[in-house]
Amino acid sequence: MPVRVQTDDFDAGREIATLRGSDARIGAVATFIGTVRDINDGTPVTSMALEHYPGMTEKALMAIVEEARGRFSIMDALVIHRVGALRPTDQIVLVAVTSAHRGDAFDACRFIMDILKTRAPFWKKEVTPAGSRWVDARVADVDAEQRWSTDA
Amino acid sequence: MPVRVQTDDFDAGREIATLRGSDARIGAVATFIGTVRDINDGTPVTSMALEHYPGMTEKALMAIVEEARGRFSIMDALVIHRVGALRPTDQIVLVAVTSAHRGDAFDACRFIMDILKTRAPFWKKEVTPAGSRWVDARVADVDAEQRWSTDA
Amino acid sequence: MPDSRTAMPAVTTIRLVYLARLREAFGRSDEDLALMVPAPNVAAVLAVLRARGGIWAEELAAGRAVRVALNHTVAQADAPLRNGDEVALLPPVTGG
Amino acid sequence: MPDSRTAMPAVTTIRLVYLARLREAFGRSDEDLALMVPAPNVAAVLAVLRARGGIWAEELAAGRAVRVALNHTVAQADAPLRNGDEVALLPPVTGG
Repeated sequence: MPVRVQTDDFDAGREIATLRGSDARIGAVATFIGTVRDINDGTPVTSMALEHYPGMTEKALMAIVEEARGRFSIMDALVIHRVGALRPTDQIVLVAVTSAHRGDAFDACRFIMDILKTRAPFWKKEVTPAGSRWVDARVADVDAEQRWSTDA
Repeated sequence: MPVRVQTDDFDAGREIATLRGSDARIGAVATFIGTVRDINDGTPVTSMALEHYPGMTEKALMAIVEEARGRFSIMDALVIHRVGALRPTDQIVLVAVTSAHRGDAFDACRFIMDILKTRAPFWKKEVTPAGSRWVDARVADVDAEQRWSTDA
Repeated sequence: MPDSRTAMPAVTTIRLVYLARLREAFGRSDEDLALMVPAPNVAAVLAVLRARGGIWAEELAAGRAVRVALNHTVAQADAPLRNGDEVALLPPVTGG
Repeated sequence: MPDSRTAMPAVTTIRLVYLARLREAFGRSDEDLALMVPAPNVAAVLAVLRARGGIWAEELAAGRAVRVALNHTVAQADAPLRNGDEVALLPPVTGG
Protein backbone atom coordinates (compact mmCIF):
# COMPACT_ATOMS: atom_id res chain seq x y z
CA MET A 1 0.00 0.00 0.00
CA PRO A 2 1.77 3.17 -1.16
CA VAL A 3 -0.31 5.51 1.04
CA ARG A 4 -0.75 5.62 4.80
CA VAL A 5 -2.66 7.89 7.15
CA GLN A 6 -1.52 7.57 10.74
CA THR A 7 -1.24 9.35 14.07
CA ASP A 8 2.20 7.90 14.75
CA ASP A 9 5.40 9.57 13.65
CA PHE A 10 7.42 8.00 10.81
CA ASP A 11 11.10 7.22 10.34
CA ALA A 12 11.96 8.78 6.96
CA GLY A 13 15.21 6.83 6.60
CA ARG A 14 13.54 3.49 7.24
CA GLU A 15 10.64 4.30 4.91
CA ILE A 16 13.01 5.28 2.10
CA ALA A 17 15.04 2.08 2.60
CA THR A 18 11.87 -0.04 2.49
CA LEU A 19 10.66 1.75 -0.64
CA ARG A 20 13.99 1.18 -2.41
CA GLY A 21 14.19 -2.44 -1.31
CA SER A 22 16.90 -4.10 -3.40
CA ASP A 23 15.71 -2.70 -6.73
CA ALA A 24 18.89 -2.01 -8.71
CA ARG A 25 16.93 -0.30 -11.50
CA ILE A 26 16.54 2.67 -9.14
CA GLY A 27 19.03 5.48 -9.65
CA ALA A 28 17.15 8.33 -7.97
CA VAL A 29 15.07 8.82 -4.82
CA ALA A 30 13.36 12.16 -4.29
CA THR A 31 11.83 12.76 -0.88
CA PHE A 32 9.80 15.51 0.69
CA ILE A 33 9.04 15.94 4.39
CA GLY A 34 6.60 18.58 5.60
CA THR A 35 7.05 19.75 9.19
CA VAL A 36 5.10 21.95 11.63
CA ARG A 37 6.42 25.50 11.88
CA ASP A 38 6.07 27.54 15.06
CA ILE A 39 4.69 30.51 13.15
CA ASN A 40 2.08 30.85 10.39
CA ASP A 41 0.85 34.04 8.74
CA GLY A 42 2.82 35.96 11.36
CA THR A 43 1.14 34.32 14.37
CA PRO A 44 2.92 31.95 16.78
CA VAL A 45 1.56 28.40 16.61
CA THR A 46 1.78 26.32 19.78
CA SER A 47 0.18 23.17 18.37
CA MET A 48 -2.22 21.97 15.73
CA ALA A 49 -4.85 19.33 15.15
CA LEU A 50 -4.86 17.61 11.78
CA GLU A 51 -8.22 16.24 10.75
CA HIS A 52 -9.10 14.18 7.70
CA TYR A 53 -12.04 12.44 6.07
CA PRO A 54 -11.54 8.72 6.74
CA GLY A 55 -12.52 6.62 3.77
CA MET A 56 -11.86 9.37 1.26
CA THR A 57 -8.31 10.18 2.31
CA GLU A 58 -6.61 6.95 1.23
CA LYS A 59 -8.67 6.91 -1.96
CA ALA A 60 -7.67 10.49 -2.80
CA LEU A 61 -3.98 9.83 -2.06
CA MET A 62 -4.02 6.64 -4.14
CA ALA A 63 -5.54 8.56 -7.06
CA ILE A 64 -2.78 11.16 -6.80
CA VAL A 65 -0.07 8.47 -6.78
CA GLU A 66 -1.70 6.78 -9.78
CA GLU A 67 -1.80 10.07 -11.65
CA ALA A 68 1.90 10.56 -10.90
CA ARG A 69 2.61 7.08 -12.25
CA GLY A 70 0.80 7.96 -15.46
CA ARG A 71 2.66 11.22 -15.95
CA PHE A 72 6.18 10.28 -14.92
CA SER A 73 8.47 7.32 -15.36
CA ILE A 74 8.79 6.14 -11.77
CA MET A 75 9.37 2.82 -10.04
CA ASP A 76 7.42 3.38 -6.86
CA ALA A 77 6.00 6.04 -4.58
CA LEU A 78 5.05 6.34 -0.94
CA VAL A 79 2.88 8.89 0.83
CA ILE A 80 2.52 9.00 4.62
CA HIS A 81 0.35 11.70 6.18
CA ARG A 82 -0.13 12.13 9.87
CA VAL A 83 -3.35 13.19 11.60
CA GLY A 84 -4.18 14.17 15.16
CA ALA A 85 -2.31 16.48 17.51
CA LEU A 86 1.01 17.86 16.24
CA ARG A 87 3.49 20.37 17.62
CA PRO A 88 6.13 22.60 16.01
CA THR A 89 9.01 20.57 14.47
CA ASP A 90 6.78 17.46 14.22
CA GLN A 91 6.75 15.69 10.88
CA ILE A 92 3.43 15.97 9.01
CA VAL A 93 3.88 14.34 5.64
CA LEU A 94 6.37 12.19 3.75
CA VAL A 95 6.42 11.74 -0.02
CA ALA A 96 9.13 9.51 -1.48
CA VAL A 97 9.52 8.53 -5.13
CA THR A 98 11.97 6.16 -6.79
CA SER A 99 12.95 6.31 -10.45
CA ALA A 100 15.78 5.43 -12.81
CA HIS A 101 16.68 9.11 -13.27
CA ARG A 102 16.41 12.19 -11.11
CA GLY A 103 14.19 14.28 -13.40
CA ASP A 104 11.21 11.96 -13.04
CA ALA A 105 11.83 11.42 -9.33
CA PHE A 106 11.88 15.17 -8.60
CA ASP A 107 8.92 15.91 -10.87
CA ALA A 108 6.74 13.13 -9.47
CA CYS A 109 7.58 13.99 -5.84
CA ARG A 110 6.72 17.64 -6.36
CA PHE A 111 3.62 16.78 -8.36
CA ILE A 112 2.32 14.54 -5.58
CA MET A 113 2.90 17.24 -2.95
CA ASP A 114 1.31 19.99 -5.06
CA ILE A 115 -1.80 17.94 -5.81
CA LEU A 116 -2.02 16.59 -2.24
CA LYS A 117 -2.08 20.18 -0.96
CA THR A 118 -5.19 21.04 -2.97
CA ARG A 119 -7.05 17.72 -3.24
CA ALA A 120 -6.38 15.42 -0.28
CA PRO A 121 -9.01 15.88 2.45
CA PHE A 122 -6.88 17.11 5.34
CA TRP A 123 -7.56 20.18 7.47
CA LYS A 124 -5.30 21.94 9.95
CA LYS A 125 -6.59 23.70 13.01
CA GLU A 126 -3.90 25.72 14.74
CA VAL A 127 -3.75 26.67 18.39
CA THR A 128 -2.36 30.20 18.79
CA PRO A 129 -2.12 32.54 21.79
CA ALA A 130 -5.35 34.17 20.50
CA GLY A 131 -7.22 30.86 20.38
CA SER A 132 -7.60 28.17 17.76
CA ARG A 133 -8.30 28.75 14.07
CA TRP A 134 -8.78 26.71 10.95
CA VAL A 135 -5.91 27.31 8.56
CA ASP A 136 -6.88 29.12 5.36
CA ALA A 137 -6.04 27.48 2.04
CA ARG A 138 -3.03 29.22 0.48
CA VAL A 139 -3.34 30.90 -2.90
CA ALA A 140 0.24 29.73 -3.57
CA ASP A 141 -0.96 26.13 -3.31
CA VAL A 142 -3.67 26.66 -5.88
CA ASP A 143 -1.07 28.29 -8.15
CA ALA A 144 1.24 25.31 -7.65
CA GLU A 145 -1.52 22.92 -8.68
CA GLN A 146 -2.38 25.07 -11.71
CA ARG A 147 1.20 24.74 -12.89
CA TRP A 148 0.64 21.04 -13.58
CA SER A 149 -2.49 21.59 -15.66
CA THR A 150 -0.87 24.18 -17.89
CA ASP A 151 2.25 22.02 -18.25
CA ALA A 152 0.18 19.03 -19.36
CA MET B 1 30.29 21.86 7.26
CA PRO B 2 27.41 21.42 4.80
CA VAL B 3 29.42 19.25 2.38
CA ARG B 4 31.18 15.93 2.92
CA VAL B 5 33.11 13.58 0.65
CA GLN B 6 33.48 10.12 2.13
CA THR B 7 33.97 6.45 1.30
CA ASP B 8 31.54 5.36 4.02
CA ASP B 9 27.84 4.95 3.44
CA PHE B 10 25.43 7.46 4.99
CA ASP B 11 22.19 7.15 6.93
CA ALA B 12 19.78 9.47 5.14
CA GLY B 13 17.29 9.53 8.01
CA ARG B 14 19.92 10.47 10.56
CA GLU B 15 21.42 13.14 8.29
CA ILE B 16 18.02 14.71 7.67
CA ALA B 17 17.27 14.73 11.41
CA THR B 18 20.61 16.39 12.15
CA LEU B 19 20.08 18.98 9.42
CA ARG B 20 16.61 19.84 10.78
CA GLY B 21 17.81 19.95 14.37
CA SER B 22 15.11 21.64 16.41
CA ASP B 23 14.60 24.55 14.01
CA ALA B 24 10.85 25.26 14.13
CA ARG B 25 11.11 27.77 11.27
CA ILE B 26 11.50 24.78 8.93
CA GLY B 27 8.32 23.65 7.19
CA ALA B 28 9.84 21.73 4.28
CA VAL B 29 12.70 19.30 3.74
CA ALA B 30 13.51 18.20 0.19
CA THR B 31 15.96 15.34 -0.19
CA PHE B 32 17.58 13.58 -3.10
CA ILE B 33 19.49 10.31 -2.97
CA GLY B 34 21.38 9.02 -6.00
CA THR B 35 21.97 5.27 -6.15
CA VAL B 36 24.02 2.89 -8.33
CA ARG B 37 21.94 1.17 -11.02
CA ASP B 38 22.86 -2.28 -12.32
CA ILE B 39 22.60 -1.12 -15.92
CA ASN B 40 23.82 2.00 -17.74
CA ASP B 41 23.45 2.81 -21.43
CA GLY B 42 22.13 -0.72 -21.91
CA THR B 43 25.16 -2.46 -20.39
CA PRO B 44 25.11 -4.37 -17.10
CA VAL B 45 27.23 -2.72 -14.41
CA THR B 46 28.76 -4.99 -11.77
CA SER B 47 30.52 -2.26 -9.80
CA MET B 48 32.01 1.18 -10.15
CA ALA B 49 34.87 3.28 -8.83
CA LEU B 50 34.12 6.87 -7.98
CA GLU B 51 37.10 9.17 -8.18
CA HIS B 52 37.35 12.85 -7.28
CA TYR B 53 39.83 15.71 -7.10
CA PRO B 54 40.64 16.15 -3.42
CA GLY B 55 40.99 19.78 -2.48
CA MET B 56 38.75 20.99 -5.28
CA THR B 57 35.74 18.81 -4.50
CA GLU B 58 34.71 20.34 -1.18
CA LYS B 59 35.40 23.81 -2.56
CA ALA B 60 33.22 23.15 -5.63
CA LEU B 61 30.40 21.68 -3.53
CA MET B 62 30.54 24.60 -1.08
CA ALA B 63 30.31 27.04 -3.99
CA ILE B 64 27.22 25.21 -5.30
CA VAL B 65 25.56 25.32 -1.87
CA GLU B 66 26.37 29.03 -1.56
CA GLU B 67 24.89 29.69 -5.00
CA ALA B 68 21.73 27.84 -3.93
CA ARG B 69 21.55 29.99 -0.79
CA GLY B 70 21.76 33.10 -2.93
CA ARG B 71 19.05 31.98 -5.32
CA PHE B 72 16.53 30.40 -2.96
CA SER B 73 15.13 31.15 0.45
CA ILE B 74 16.49 28.17 2.38
CA MET B 75 17.49 27.52 5.98
CA ASP B 76 20.23 24.99 5.44
CA ALA B 77 21.62 22.45 2.99
CA LEU B 78 23.71 19.30 3.16
CA VAL B 79 25.61 17.48 0.42
CA ILE B 80 27.26 14.11 1.00
CA HIS B 81 29.02 12.42 -1.92
CA ARG B 82 30.69 9.06 -1.70
CA VAL B 83 33.90 8.05 -3.47
CA GLY B 84 35.67 4.73 -3.90
CA ALA B 85 34.22 1.34 -4.82
CA LEU B 86 30.45 1.15 -5.13
CA ARG B 87 28.06 -1.59 -6.21
CA PRO B 88 24.52 -1.58 -7.60
CA THR B 89 21.93 -0.31 -5.04
CA ASP B 90 24.67 1.51 -3.09
CA GLN B 91 23.96 5.12 -2.21
CA ILE B 92 26.16 7.64 -4.06
CA VAL B 93 24.97 11.09 -3.14
CA LEU B 94 22.64 12.81 -0.69
CA VAL B 95 21.35 16.36 -1.06
CA ALA B 96 19.02 17.66 1.64
CA VAL B 97 17.61 21.18 1.89
CA THR B 98 15.46 22.78 4.60
CA SER B 99 13.22 25.76 4.04
CA ALA B 100 10.08 27.44 5.38
CA HIS B 101 8.11 26.43 2.28
CA ARG B 102 8.31 23.55 -0.17
CA GLY B 103 8.86 25.56 -3.35
CA ASP B 104 12.28 26.79 -2.28
CA ALA B 105 13.23 23.42 -0.77
CA PHE B 106 12.43 21.55 -3.99
CA ASP B 107 14.04 24.17 -6.23
CA ALA B 108 17.24 24.39 -4.20
CA CYS B 109 17.58 20.59 -3.90
CA ARG B 110 17.18 20.13 -7.63
CA PHE B 111 19.45 23.07 -8.41
CA ILE B 112 22.23 21.63 -6.26
CA MET B 113 21.93 18.21 -7.95
CA ASP B 114 21.82 19.69 -11.46
CA ILE B 115 24.87 21.86 -10.89
CA LEU B 116 26.75 19.13 -8.99
CA LYS B 117 26.29 16.83 -12.00
CA THR B 118 28.09 19.24 -14.33
CA ARG B 119 30.54 21.06 -12.06
CA ALA B 120 31.65 18.94 -9.12
CA PRO B 121 34.88 17.05 -9.90
CA PHE B 122 33.70 13.44 -9.64
CA TRP B 123 34.24 10.72 -12.21
CA LYS B 124 32.67 7.29 -12.45
CA LYS B 125 34.46 4.29 -13.87
CA GLU B 126 32.14 1.34 -14.38
CA VAL B 127 33.07 -2.31 -14.40
CA THR B 128 31.02 -4.16 -17.03
CA PRO B 129 31.27 -7.71 -18.43
CA ALA B 130 33.23 -6.17 -21.37
CA GLY B 131 35.75 -4.50 -19.05
CA SER B 132 35.87 -1.15 -17.30
CA ARG B 133 35.00 2.18 -18.85
CA TRP B 134 34.83 5.81 -17.82
CA VAL B 135 31.24 6.98 -17.84
CA ASP B 136 30.42 9.57 -20.50
CA ALA B 137 28.90 12.86 -19.42
CA ARG B 138 25.19 12.90 -20.23
CA VAL B 139 23.76 15.51 -22.57
CA ALA B 140 20.66 15.51 -20.35
CA ASP B 141 22.81 16.75 -17.47
CA VAL B 142 24.13 19.66 -19.48
CA ASP B 143 20.56 20.47 -20.49
CA ALA B 144 19.50 20.35 -16.85
CA GLU B 145 22.23 22.81 -15.90
CA GLN B 146 21.30 25.12 -18.79
CA ARG B 147 17.77 25.31 -17.45
CA TRP B 148 19.05 27.26 -14.44
CA SER B 149 20.94 29.83 -16.50
CA THR B 150 17.97 30.59 -18.76
CA ASP B 151 15.66 30.76 -15.72
CA ALA B 152 17.90 33.26 -13.98
CA MET C 1 -47.70 -1.88 -11.54
CA PRO C 2 -48.10 1.91 -11.92
CA ASP C 3 -46.55 3.80 -14.84
CA SER C 4 -43.24 5.09 -13.59
CA ARG C 5 -43.80 8.40 -15.39
CA THR C 6 -46.75 9.23 -13.18
CA ALA C 7 -45.58 7.58 -9.95
CA MET C 8 -44.69 9.67 -6.91
CA PRO C 9 -40.94 10.23 -6.77
CA ALA C 10 -39.28 7.66 -4.55
CA VAL C 11 -37.59 8.85 -1.38
CA THR C 12 -33.79 8.89 -1.68
CA THR C 13 -32.07 8.81 1.67
CA ILE C 14 -28.45 9.90 1.73
CA ARG C 15 -25.85 10.31 4.43
CA LEU C 16 -24.44 13.81 4.83
CA VAL C 17 -20.97 14.34 6.30
CA TYR C 18 -19.62 17.74 7.36
CA LEU C 19 -15.89 18.21 7.67
CA ALA C 20 -13.61 20.52 9.64
CA ARG C 21 -14.82 24.14 9.73
CA LEU C 22 -18.23 23.17 8.29
CA ARG C 23 -18.73 20.55 10.99
CA GLU C 24 -18.18 23.23 13.62
CA ALA C 25 -20.30 25.82 11.80
CA PHE C 26 -23.24 23.41 11.45
CA GLY C 27 -22.80 21.93 14.92
CA ARG C 28 -22.92 18.35 13.68
CA SER C 29 -20.62 15.88 11.94
CA ASP C 30 -23.25 14.02 9.93
CA GLU C 31 -26.96 13.42 9.40
CA ASP C 32 -29.33 11.47 7.19
CA LEU C 33 -31.29 13.42 4.64
CA ALA C 34 -34.41 12.23 2.80
CA LEU C 35 -34.71 13.76 -0.67
CA MET C 36 -38.19 13.67 -2.19
CA VAL C 37 -37.38 15.02 -5.65
CA PRO C 38 -37.24 13.11 -8.92
CA ALA C 39 -33.68 12.40 -10.16
CA PRO C 40 -31.95 13.83 -7.06
CA ASN C 41 -28.43 15.13 -7.53
CA VAL C 42 -25.74 17.03 -5.61
CA ALA C 43 -27.28 20.39 -6.52
CA ALA C 44 -30.60 19.29 -4.98
CA VAL C 45 -28.86 18.50 -1.69
CA LEU C 46 -27.21 21.90 -1.58
CA ALA C 47 -30.57 23.56 -2.34
CA VAL C 48 -32.24 21.73 0.55
CA LEU C 49 -29.46 22.72 2.94
CA ARG C 50 -29.40 26.36 1.82
CA ALA C 51 -33.17 26.51 2.36
CA ARG C 52 -32.50 26.00 6.06
CA GLY C 53 -31.30 29.61 6.09
CA GLY C 54 -28.92 31.09 8.69
CA ILE C 55 -25.43 29.60 8.82
CA TRP C 56 -26.45 27.00 6.19
CA ALA C 57 -27.35 29.60 3.60
CA GLU C 58 -24.27 31.58 4.50
CA GLU C 59 -21.69 28.78 4.37
CA LEU C 60 -23.16 27.20 1.24
CA ALA C 61 -23.83 30.44 -0.67
CA ALA C 62 -22.84 30.43 -4.33
CA GLY C 63 -19.20 31.43 -4.65
CA ARG C 64 -18.13 29.86 -1.33
CA ALA C 65 -15.29 27.39 -1.84
CA VAL C 66 -17.09 24.24 -0.70
CA ARG C 67 -16.34 21.00 -2.48
CA VAL C 68 -18.67 18.02 -2.49
CA ALA C 69 -17.50 14.42 -2.31
CA LEU C 70 -19.89 11.67 -3.38
CA ASN C 71 -18.95 8.31 -1.93
CA HIS C 72 -15.40 9.59 -1.25
CA THR C 73 -14.78 11.08 -4.68
CA VAL C 74 -15.12 14.77 -5.56
CA ALA C 75 -18.36 15.25 -7.53
CA GLN C 76 -19.97 17.98 -9.60
CA ALA C 77 -23.39 19.56 -9.00
CA ASP C 78 -25.13 17.35 -11.58
CA ALA C 79 -23.88 14.04 -10.11
CA PRO C 80 -26.98 11.83 -9.57
CA LEU C 81 -27.65 10.39 -6.10
CA ARG C 82 -28.90 6.99 -5.04
CA ASN C 83 -30.22 5.62 -1.82
CA GLY C 84 -27.44 5.18 0.73
CA ASP C 85 -24.97 7.50 -0.96
CA GLU C 86 -22.53 9.40 1.27
CA VAL C 87 -22.33 13.10 0.42
CA ALA C 88 -19.62 15.08 2.19
CA LEU C 89 -19.17 18.85 2.27
CA LEU C 90 -15.49 19.81 2.31
CA PRO C 91 -14.01 23.24 3.02
CA PRO C 92 -10.78 24.04 1.13
CA VAL C 93 -8.19 21.46 2.18
CA THR C 94 -5.04 22.46 4.06
CA GLY C 95 -3.00 19.28 4.49
CA GLY C 96 0.61 18.58 3.59
CA MET D 1 68.47 46.34 -10.46
CA PRO D 2 67.65 45.60 -14.13
CA ASP D 3 64.70 47.19 -15.88
CA SER D 4 61.87 44.64 -15.63
CA ARG D 5 60.73 45.39 -19.20
CA THR D 6 64.01 44.10 -20.68
CA ALA D 7 64.74 41.34 -18.15
CA MET D 8 64.62 37.66 -19.15
CA PRO D 9 61.25 36.17 -18.27
CA ALA D 10 61.35 34.49 -14.90
CA VAL D 11 60.72 30.76 -14.73
CA THR D 12 57.23 29.96 -13.43
CA THR D 13 56.96 26.45 -12.04
CA ILE D 14 53.49 25.04 -11.71
CA ARG D 15 52.07 21.75 -10.54
CA LEU D 16 50.02 19.87 -13.14
CA VAL D 17 47.34 17.39 -12.04
CA TYR D 18 45.59 14.96 -14.40
CA LEU D 19 42.26 13.48 -13.40
CA ALA D 20 40.33 10.33 -14.25
CA ARG D 21 40.47 9.42 -17.94
CA LEU D 22 43.21 11.98 -18.63
CA ARG D 23 45.39 10.52 -15.87
CA GLU D 24 45.14 7.13 -17.54
CA ALA D 25 45.64 8.55 -21.03
CA PHE D 26 48.79 10.45 -20.02
CA GLY D 27 50.08 7.67 -17.78
CA ARG D 28 50.66 9.99 -14.83
CA SER D 29 48.67 11.70 -12.11
CA ASP D 30 50.78 14.84 -11.82
CA GLU D 31 54.03 16.55 -12.74
CA ASP D 32 55.85 19.85 -12.29
CA LEU D 33 56.13 22.09 -15.33
CA ALA D 34 58.53 25.01 -15.74
CA LEU D 35 57.14 27.74 -17.97
CA MET D 36 59.65 30.10 -19.49
CA VAL D 37 57.30 32.57 -21.15
CA PRO D 38 56.46 36.12 -20.04
CA ALA D 39 53.05 36.47 -18.33
CA PRO D 40 52.28 32.74 -18.37
CA ASN D 41 48.62 31.76 -18.38
CA VAL D 42 46.44 28.66 -18.73
CA ALA D 43 46.55 28.82 -22.53
CA ALA D 44 50.36 28.70 -22.42
CA VAL D 45 50.26 25.50 -20.37
CA LEU D 46 47.90 23.85 -22.84
CA ALA D 47 50.13 24.95 -25.72
CA VAL D 48 53.19 23.39 -24.06
CA LEU D 49 51.33 20.11 -23.44
CA ARG D 50 49.89 19.95 -26.97
CA ALA D 51 53.38 20.46 -28.36
CA ARG D 52 54.32 17.10 -26.88
CA GLY D 53 52.26 15.56 -29.71
CA GLY D 54 50.71 12.08 -29.64
CA ILE D 55 48.08 11.46 -26.98
CA TRP D 56 48.71 14.96 -25.54
CA ALA D 57 47.84 16.72 -28.78
CA GLU D 58 44.90 14.41 -29.26
CA GLU D 59 43.32 14.72 -25.81
CA LEU D 60 43.90 18.47 -25.58
CA ALA D 61 42.92 19.34 -29.16
CA ALA D 62 40.67 22.37 -29.55
CA GLY D 63 37.05 21.35 -29.18
CA ARG D 64 37.78 18.55 -26.69
CA ALA D 65 35.73 18.99 -23.53
CA VAL D 66 38.60 19.46 -21.09
CA ARG D 67 38.15 21.90 -18.25
CA VAL D 68 41.05 23.51 -16.39
CA ALA D 69 41.04 24.20 -12.66
CA LEU D 70 43.51 26.70 -11.26
CA ASN D 71 44.14 26.22 -7.54
CA HIS D 72 40.91 24.20 -7.29
CA THR D 73 38.66 26.65 -9.13
CA VAL D 74 37.65 26.36 -12.78
CA ALA D 75 39.66 28.87 -14.81
CA GLN D 76 39.57 30.36 -18.31
CA ALA D 77 42.39 30.26 -20.87
CA ASP D 78 43.59 33.78 -20.03
CA ALA D 79 43.92 33.16 -16.28
CA PRO D 80 47.46 34.25 -15.27
CA LEU D 81 49.74 31.77 -13.49
CA ARG D 82 52.16 32.25 -10.63
CA ASN D 83 54.90 30.13 -9.19
CA GLY D 84 53.50 27.19 -7.25
CA ASP D 85 50.03 27.27 -8.81
CA GLU D 86 48.20 23.98 -9.18
CA VAL D 87 46.70 23.50 -12.64
CA ALA D 88 44.41 20.50 -13.10
CA LEU D 89 43.01 19.07 -16.32
CA LEU D 90 39.49 17.71 -15.85
CA PRO D 91 37.53 15.55 -18.26
CA PRO D 92 33.73 16.11 -18.21
CA VAL D 93 32.52 15.27 -14.71
CA THR D 94 30.13 12.38 -14.06
CA GLY D 95 29.32 12.44 -10.35
CA GLY D 96 25.96 12.46 -8.60
